[in-house]
Amino acid sequence: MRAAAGSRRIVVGATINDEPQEFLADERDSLLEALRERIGLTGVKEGCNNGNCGACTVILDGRLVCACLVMAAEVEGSAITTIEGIASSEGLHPLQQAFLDDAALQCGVCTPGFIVAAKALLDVNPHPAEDDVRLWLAGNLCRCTGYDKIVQAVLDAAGDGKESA
Amino acid sequence: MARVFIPATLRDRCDGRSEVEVEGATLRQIVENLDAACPGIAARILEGEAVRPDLALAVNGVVGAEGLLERVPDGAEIQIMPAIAGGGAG
Amino acid sequence: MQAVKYARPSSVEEAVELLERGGAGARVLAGGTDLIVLARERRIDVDLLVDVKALEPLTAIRYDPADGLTIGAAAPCYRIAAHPAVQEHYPCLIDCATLIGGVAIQGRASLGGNLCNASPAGDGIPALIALGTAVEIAGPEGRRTVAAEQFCTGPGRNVLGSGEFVVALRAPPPDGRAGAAFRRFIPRGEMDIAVTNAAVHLRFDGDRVGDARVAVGAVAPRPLLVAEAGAALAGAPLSEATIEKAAAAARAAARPIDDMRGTVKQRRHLAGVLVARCIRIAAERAGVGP
Amino acid sequence: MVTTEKPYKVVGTRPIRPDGTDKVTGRANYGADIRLPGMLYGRVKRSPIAHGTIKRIDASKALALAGVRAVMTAEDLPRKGRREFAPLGSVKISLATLSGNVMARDKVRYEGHAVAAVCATDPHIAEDALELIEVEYEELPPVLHADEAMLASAPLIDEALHTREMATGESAEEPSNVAMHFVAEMGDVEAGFAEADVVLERTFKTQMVHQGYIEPHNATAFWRQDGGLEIWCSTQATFVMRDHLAGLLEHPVSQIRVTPQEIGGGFGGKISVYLEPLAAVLSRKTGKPVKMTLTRDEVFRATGPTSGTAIRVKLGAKRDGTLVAAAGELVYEAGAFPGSPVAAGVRCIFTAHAIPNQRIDGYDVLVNKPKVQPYRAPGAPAACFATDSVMDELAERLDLDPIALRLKNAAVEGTRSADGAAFGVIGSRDCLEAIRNSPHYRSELQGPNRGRGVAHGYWYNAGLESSAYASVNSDGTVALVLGSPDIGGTRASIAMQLAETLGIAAERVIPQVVDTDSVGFTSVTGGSRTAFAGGWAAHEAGLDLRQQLAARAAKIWGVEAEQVRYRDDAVIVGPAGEDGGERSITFTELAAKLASTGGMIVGRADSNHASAAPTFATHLVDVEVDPETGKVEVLRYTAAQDVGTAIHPSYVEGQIQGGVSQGVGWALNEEYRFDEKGRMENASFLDYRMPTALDLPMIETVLVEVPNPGHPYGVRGVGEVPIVPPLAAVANAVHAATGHRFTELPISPGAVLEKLLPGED
Repeated sequence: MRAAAGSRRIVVGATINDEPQEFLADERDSLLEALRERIGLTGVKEGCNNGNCGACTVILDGRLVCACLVMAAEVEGSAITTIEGIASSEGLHPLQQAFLDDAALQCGVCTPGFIVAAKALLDVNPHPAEDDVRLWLAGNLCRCTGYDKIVQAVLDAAGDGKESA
Repeated sequence: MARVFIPATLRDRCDGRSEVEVEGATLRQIVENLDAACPGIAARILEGEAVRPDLALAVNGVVGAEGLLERVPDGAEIQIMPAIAGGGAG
Repeated sequence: MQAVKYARPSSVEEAVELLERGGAGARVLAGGTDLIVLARERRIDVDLLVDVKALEPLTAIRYDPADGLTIGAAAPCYRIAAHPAVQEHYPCLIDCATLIGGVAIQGRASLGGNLCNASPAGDGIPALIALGTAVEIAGPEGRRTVAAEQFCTGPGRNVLGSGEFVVALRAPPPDGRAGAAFRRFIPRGEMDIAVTNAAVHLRFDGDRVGDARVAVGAVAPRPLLVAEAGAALAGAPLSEATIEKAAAAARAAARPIDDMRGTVKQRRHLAGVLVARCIRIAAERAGVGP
Repeated sequence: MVTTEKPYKVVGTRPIRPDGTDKVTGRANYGADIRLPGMLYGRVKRSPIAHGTIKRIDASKALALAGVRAVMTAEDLPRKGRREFAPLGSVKISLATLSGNVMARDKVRYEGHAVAAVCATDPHIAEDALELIEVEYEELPPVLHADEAMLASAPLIDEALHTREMATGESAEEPSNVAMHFVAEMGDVEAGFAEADVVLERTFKTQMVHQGYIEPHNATAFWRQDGGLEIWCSTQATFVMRDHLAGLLEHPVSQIRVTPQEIGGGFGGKISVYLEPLAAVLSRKTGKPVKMTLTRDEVFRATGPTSGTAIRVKLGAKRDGTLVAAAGELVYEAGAFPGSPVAAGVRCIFTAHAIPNQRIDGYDVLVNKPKVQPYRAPGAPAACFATDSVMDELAERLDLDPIALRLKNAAVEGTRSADGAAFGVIGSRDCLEAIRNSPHYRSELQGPNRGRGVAHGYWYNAGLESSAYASVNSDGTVALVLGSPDIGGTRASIAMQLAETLGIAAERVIPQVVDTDSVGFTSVTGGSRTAFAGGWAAHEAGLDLRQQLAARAAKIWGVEAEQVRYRDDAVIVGPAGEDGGERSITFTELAAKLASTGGMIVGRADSNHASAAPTFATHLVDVEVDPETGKVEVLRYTAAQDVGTAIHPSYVEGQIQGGVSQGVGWALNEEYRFDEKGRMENASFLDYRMPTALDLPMIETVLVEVPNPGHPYGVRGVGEVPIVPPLAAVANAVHAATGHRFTELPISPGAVLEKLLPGED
């Protein structure tokens, strides 16, 4: 490996949770590092830092991504939704409420990633079957729950959506 | 009177017996009286003023928090067992 | 991750120049799902990331009944899988575009990147080989084209020279009654590297197999086009006997290694199993019963 | 499903957990989320080799890098003696072992062993600095397998280690990699086997597996100029952490405050210290707060796992299935320092069954792999895998239903285990019967390549110290202060027990987990003790409040305290007043009057109860095996467990489902893989294959409630035992599906294919 060279600071402009903002990042920051250490959105969790656990799942320009696999510099001009942007001033998102009602979390560290991923699922498939939920969430690891109550919560949240629609 | 279960590897101190009955209202008295019945056994169980750090004495199957001060009811069973820890479930 | 610079060229020519000037430390950033991990874990030496996602030829997906399918090398898997022409004519690409990583990976990962990464187990590569895909490369000397099966040269190695990068993947147009399929074997249900993978493309002449292309991955230093397996199928109607012959040819061609993801015996066996499974699915997609 | 009705108002209901909203909105603060002004970022330099002596460490180039503030090595930690101990729950742990694992001194004992730590102004710079710390090693041959390590000719990992006979405390003369030998014996095992009509003897192997919590370890330390040391971290045991730091750093306990952050899973792996002493020393050197987090790679290589094991089980039975003798030999890898859970394995291996004659030997063996840590029912799952696989074969041999065989031999009240202890009220038979009566067991499993397996497991549970403070607010709520870090919902289950005691709604108790200066000593969250002991402390604090509230009402009414009673419906009643009616005041009304009648009140409890009762679990699983690929799919799973009283049934179910998931992963795919030099090959979530949502079906639970008579609400620990039976249950199901016995884990597709394709190459 070559000797470490100092890296540059860069300014990145992006819309984060509906707020346009500019933030200072290191040129080698991942989006995960920038969100957590530079912006303070620590609801985005680091579980593995190589795209295998889904704890850092965010929505980038409408697509689900692992924030650890995106460079901060790449999000210039993009729109990002993190777990902090899921609830509104009116209250919790139906998925968040379903996770609470169904006891779909234990330690809670994977929960933000699951909720963001599940939201992206319901955005494209409002009434998924159990297998759809399991397949969609296969990129998110949970070690506490055995997934049972998480899958149930997503199905329940989808059901709520149907009733209120 | 309490019934002390002697682990296999300590039975050489107790003429091969697997159980020994001794008097005592606390674990300290039990160990002292056990040593009288099975000379040398206390030295194997204690380290300084306390039970060896890797051993535990159970009264009726339960390892208490009071060490040698633990009360021993009449007719109790005492087991000498390795001290072991749990894991955690979350 | 070591210190890196980030560049976002606005033309193919600018990208070529950046890569050429940057030398070995300059890398093309497409989906980043492999590159960023390799760089972060310092398994490769990289000091310049050339983000090609602003380049239209690298992100576009086009279909023309005469020219076939052109997939920009940086087009993410989810866009490939959602493209109507891919869904209609190239379901084999959907097989792999929906299998590479989970949903969040598919939001970024590209088939071009998967090919360039040149992993022996890359899940995008056998399908590209089976489909007869041409890989369009831009470089300091202009454009050139390489067949997908010629592109990888060993684990993590490919034919790209200094300043070169892949612009697009061109799959030929559907040719009469044809079908293709990709399958892989992984120990879990998702989120795994293939122990073995395979893809098969079949073109039928009447009830006979006119032409067959069989590719297997993770059984050699690079994904293989197994000509003997194709030959075993071509010229005769599909039967259990020809399927088994093709599977046997795939097993024979396999030169796998023992590693933590699988054994020689297991991989060789799976090459046959997966090739047979792909043949059946490809035939079904072509509308030919087994 | 829950099998019983309970006479409670709060216990047994399913309120929303108090910390839930913060966790579903991303606001909850986990250890790595902390940011302090001027904070530095630390990283650990680790050994690339599994065994070697450290010849030289040169940090000068790292220290010269702009932004680097300090480097530390083992020289910055006090040297600890082998027989200096620090408390860890009911056991004590050698400070020399702790210190040696935290940072290598003179010798590295496993790949990933910490050799130095560095801190810098930016995490990237700290990472750059790692490559600039030069370490020179003299490589030694690694010892990677317990059987090799036990040979007299094996290279010694620790020249000063002599095998210690557990019962006698005596050490062998020659040094050895075998740290301890345990023996448990009951009856006459030779005579027992002589009596048997059938004797089966089999040997089983399992590999190291990791707890697999999603949150990597982290610690932030600030060593103040006045000597006060502040620690923020994700730990299962704040007070244990404090005491261990005091021992390791030779710093007074009174000068250390550990503030628990939310913890992203532990399963036993977040009890031990790793980063905290390093962050503390780096902070002392720099005068700045230092945050350290592990990468996932480091988590795999240098924390956890639990032991790889080799277990020999011999069972003797009469023709009717009655077990008459059992012998077991358990060899557990300790990793690079003593301390495998083999003693617990010895304690658990035959205890679910009543067997009159037993002899069990256990060996704690050093190998050049990471030092093992507790993992959910430590030591028991591998032991159950061995015993219940042989039980399955025995049932087959004797043509008995596998549950009937276990029922015939089930431990009941009064049954003794090999250490002499007799069971009290237990639910062993109840679990077996619950499974036998379940729709799953009564259903017929149809289709080719499918099989059904059953297994029955045991765990003993722990008690230990807990404290609770409960202060009544004027609005009729109660602030409950706890010392147990909440990993899986214990704030809820403890608050519910206080609410039950006070007769108020669960939502009116507001629990908070606080630092070590703010609550009385509270032991580890582990051993399935937290809902048991924390709940008991909360109950006692509630009783204290009831008494004080009654006294206050008496004072208001001008009557004697003895005349006033706190009813279970949260109404305080006293003798008839002037109007002739019974005086009464509700808890809420009285809460509003406290300030003006003598002040607010606080209930307190420091409780230490040893009567944690054992639990049993019977698991039933259907699998399908793909004969072409060897892949095992779990089709259906039902787990019945004696849970004592289910305080919050949803979280009890969650504990069971989580334990099953980990157990299925252990059975089918999870394992540490090392190359011949002892380097871990699969240190990522990609290649260490934990189950994903696609790998599991819904997991049915049957909560069998056999209340613990030693707890005010009948609580038994529920978190540990669910990981005990799955290994054997899955192996037995795969046997049923394929006809092959799997005596080694994991039963990975490659391993299955190996059996299905014997002739092919």
